[in-house]
Amino acid sequence: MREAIAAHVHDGDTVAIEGFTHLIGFAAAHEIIRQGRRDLTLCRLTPDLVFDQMIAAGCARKLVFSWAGNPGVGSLHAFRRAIEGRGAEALEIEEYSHFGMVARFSAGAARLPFWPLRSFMGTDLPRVNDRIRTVACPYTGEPIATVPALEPDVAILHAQRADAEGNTQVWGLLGVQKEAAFAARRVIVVVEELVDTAVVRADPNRTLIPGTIVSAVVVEPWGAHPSFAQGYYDRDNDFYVGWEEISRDEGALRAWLDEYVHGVADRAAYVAKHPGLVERLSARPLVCAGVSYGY
Amino acid sequence: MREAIAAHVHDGDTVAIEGFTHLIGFAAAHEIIRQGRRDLTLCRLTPDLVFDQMIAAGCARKLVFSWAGNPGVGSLHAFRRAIEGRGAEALEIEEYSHFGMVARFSAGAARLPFWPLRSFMGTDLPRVNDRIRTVACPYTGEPIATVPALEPDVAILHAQRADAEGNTQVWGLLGVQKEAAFAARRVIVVVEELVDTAVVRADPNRTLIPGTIVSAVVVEPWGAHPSFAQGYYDRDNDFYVGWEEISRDEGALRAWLDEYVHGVADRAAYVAKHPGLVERLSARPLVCAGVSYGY
Amino acid sequence: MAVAAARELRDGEVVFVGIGLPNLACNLARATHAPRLVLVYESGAVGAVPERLPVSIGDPALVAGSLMVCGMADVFQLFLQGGRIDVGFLGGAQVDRWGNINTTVIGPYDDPRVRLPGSGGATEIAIHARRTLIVSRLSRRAFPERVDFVTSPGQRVGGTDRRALGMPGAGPVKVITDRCILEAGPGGEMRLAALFPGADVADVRAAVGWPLAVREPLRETEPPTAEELRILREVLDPKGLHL
Amino acid sequence: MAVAAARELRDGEVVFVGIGLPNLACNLARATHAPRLVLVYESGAVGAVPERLPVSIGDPALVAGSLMVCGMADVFQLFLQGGRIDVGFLGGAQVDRWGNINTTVIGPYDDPRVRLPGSGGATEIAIHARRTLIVSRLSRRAFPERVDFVTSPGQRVGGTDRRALGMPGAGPVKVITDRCILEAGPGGEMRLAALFPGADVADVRAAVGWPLAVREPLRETEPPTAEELRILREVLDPKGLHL
Repeated sequence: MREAIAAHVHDGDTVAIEGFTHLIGFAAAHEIIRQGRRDLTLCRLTPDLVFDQMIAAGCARKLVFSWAGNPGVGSLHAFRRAIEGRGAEALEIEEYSHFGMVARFSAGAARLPFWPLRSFMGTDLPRVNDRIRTVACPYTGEPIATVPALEPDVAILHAQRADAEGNTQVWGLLGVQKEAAFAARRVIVVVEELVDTAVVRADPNRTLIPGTIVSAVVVEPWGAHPSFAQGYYDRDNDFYVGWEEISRDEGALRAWLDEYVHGVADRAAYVAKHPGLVERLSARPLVCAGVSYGY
Repeated sequence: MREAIAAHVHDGDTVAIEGFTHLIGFAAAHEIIRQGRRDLTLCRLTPDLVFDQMIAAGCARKLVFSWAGNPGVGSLHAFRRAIEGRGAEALEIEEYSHFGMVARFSAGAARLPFWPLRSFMGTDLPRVNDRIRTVACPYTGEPIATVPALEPDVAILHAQRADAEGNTQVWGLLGVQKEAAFAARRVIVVVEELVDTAVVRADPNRTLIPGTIVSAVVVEPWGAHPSFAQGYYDRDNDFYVGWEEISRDEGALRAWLDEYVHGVADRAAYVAKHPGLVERLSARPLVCAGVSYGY
Repeated sequence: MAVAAARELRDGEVVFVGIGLPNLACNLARATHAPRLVLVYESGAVGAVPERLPVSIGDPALVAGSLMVCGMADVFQLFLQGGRIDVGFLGGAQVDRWGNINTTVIGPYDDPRVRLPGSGGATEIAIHARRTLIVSRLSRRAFPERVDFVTSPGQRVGGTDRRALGMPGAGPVKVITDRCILEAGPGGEMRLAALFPGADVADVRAAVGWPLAVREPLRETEPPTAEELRILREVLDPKGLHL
Repeated sequence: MAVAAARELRDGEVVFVGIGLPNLACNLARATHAPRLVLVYESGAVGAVPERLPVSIGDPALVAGSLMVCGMADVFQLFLQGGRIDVGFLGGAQVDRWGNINTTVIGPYDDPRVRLPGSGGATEIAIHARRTLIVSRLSRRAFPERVDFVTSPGQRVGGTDRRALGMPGAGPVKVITDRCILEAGPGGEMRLAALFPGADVADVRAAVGWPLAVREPLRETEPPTAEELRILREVLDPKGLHL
């Protein structure tokens, strides 16, 4: 992980760490914090705790997003402090709806300069974000909303498994992982498990990201905690709930970063600092039947 | 099948029968021929033998397509006779590239009036098809090609398996089956196997088409012959090769339709008329491992 | 509120579900009069039958045993924009006279008094679902005459009807609160349609930032049945997270 | 031709493959100097390692054991338009002076003498692949000064350079025939770059519909090695379908 982040994430980069509630790349984010990256433009539909931590750590210059809350719990307080101008250094924001962000990644992945969608009419979003525009349909003449392509310098995606070439398989919630990967100039895939290429080839319909577009593969079990990895471990809801109190207080948040991010060398050490984590969250097996690719 | 076609396919309808080389809905096409539907606008990327047969049977008024050949063999002669004006009743055509057709289905599925793509510049296709147009990108100003949405009255899709509600699972080549299904007003799913909903729920990432958009489910083993169904049976290459000679001659083609389409009551009878078919083409099992959905 | 919301759902409908109370309402409806309700979550789980009350819209329990899991591009392009969603649930910090919702900021956007999470999927749910139901506790602060920021458009925005603005869905037909149900009148204005047992018109009027019209006849809602309460308290939300 | 085409491929490249000779060339390259070649088929199979010579681009043998199978929207939007394809193979009934290809009609479009299959994926391969290789047997009929219909644009169309028309890929860099190899010159015109053993300039000129320029020095290609021929004849195409 250390090498992958050092090689592919630079100060000032536009960085997408995707994974919608599922497979959020916390391990990679923590390594970025440890390496002291600055002036990043952070892109995610849901900044979630992962970007709240990076904002608190001072990595972010700008945030591109569509829903900035603590899912099922409440606020992202580091984010709010930065926006509500209470002491924290100001944070530039560029805001869309979820569909708007999905469309931005879709355009980037398809190397189109824009993506059309029926949205935003009647809302105040175009008023505060002039990158939301419209085109006239060449057939009906009606105005259709557009968003510009998002092409991150680097996309970091967590997944269940990949082979050494980066052929990556994901199941359960897929979010916009595929679109973010194809939209980015460089792709870091972080996996729970490294598997032989034969495992990938045995079920090619499960492959979400081809190795041909992957820059680095990092094996990092529990790398998505406190989010979840279907088939590997459950969401750590206690952690999300607990974040409310930690993040409310700048000092407590700094102390948390010192202990759990700066204070550990890597993910293994982070897991070791959470006694009972593995026992508490490890998934019980629920294996589906395979299908036949025979002919 | 008889009831599904009678209920959902009417004279004058726009009909998409999709499945790219894989899972082509021949059984449904033959039932449409038997029921004598007329003036259909037939939509497929690759008309293939399935539309060559429907054209020869007089079902088609218009063809919307992107590659009209006998894959790996040569020409579609009923199609060519209709276009080259050799005796056959004339056929109206609307022609795109594969990407253009994929984009038309994508727009229809997303209920957008158009879809943007970087294509057609420098080609003669826009000259002969005025539905291929351009829009100016609202960010860069550059012209981007567009195609209009395709929203068939009915889409007919062959698949490996579905439950009684029409929750449909497909693996192997996916073509544009999902886009065609969501683009259509009515959807007929024809499957090799009807399975319990529990089978679908055990591996939800395999579901390509949700039952909520399906109008009818038909169980028709071998319904895609002479194309193939991954995990069930192989492509009948001898049939594709043999079609060259049958289709070259109008009389031979009519005789073939009389014997193998009009001359049989249903798919079971069709299969029975091909001795050794099952032995020759049945797939050897090649089952992949399952994945865990546990948490 | 959960009971009133559940009763708005018809069997067989496809519902776009958020977490919390809407989730509770949908599962109550499934357990009572609408067993064939299909729940679609913006995370991509379709036809989920969660074993436990999901804490987030992205909960592994929503995935295991669902009918389909698809990417979010499909959720928004094929299901929502594609017109495949019958009912959408919405909530928010502010709901105004025309059913416009604000989940973005209190105060000016560039210098907000309170920064809220933002749209998420709400903007497109409000625009594309065939009809939407707004669920929100009644209070003067939550029901201003005009929202500070329109995140999710209602029946009229800036004096223009939603159809004239090109929105496919019918928009918010009802607002379900903890004391009453408002519904969109002919002109799109939210008016009082039904009172919960024990609530009265004056209190409701006092909690709303516009001169609230009252539909005649004004209904009184049926109180929750013992069965509805049992399912809510014993099965769906034993911890009382949302009740 | 298969040998000459195979030699144009570099190890590790991502190749968009058609059926027939290109497929043969790619598998020959994989068996010799380019084991890490990644084959992408328009049917959606990525990284296929077919056990048998596929008869169609949609052959179950291309799916089983491939690295990834995706829908065609991904093939065209993410791989081709996304700029993820290094080399594309093209062929056609007519190839002209500028590498424009016709696979649509011979004669007028509305009343064709011969109706050909049409574009398929060729138009976008020609526009988006980083470079393309055209494979076609040499004959006066197949190499006119100007194609009857531009299905797949080459280096110049109607006098305008492909870059000026907004095409991302470099277009056809070489045309591999059964007697020689043409390559795109500085102005984009196809000129003679190499002769196969035994072929001569006069014959080639006679088979081409424009005054064919000759690159100096004119190369002579290395004849196929015994190993290349063995792999083609014994392993890849024992039935001689494409040789």
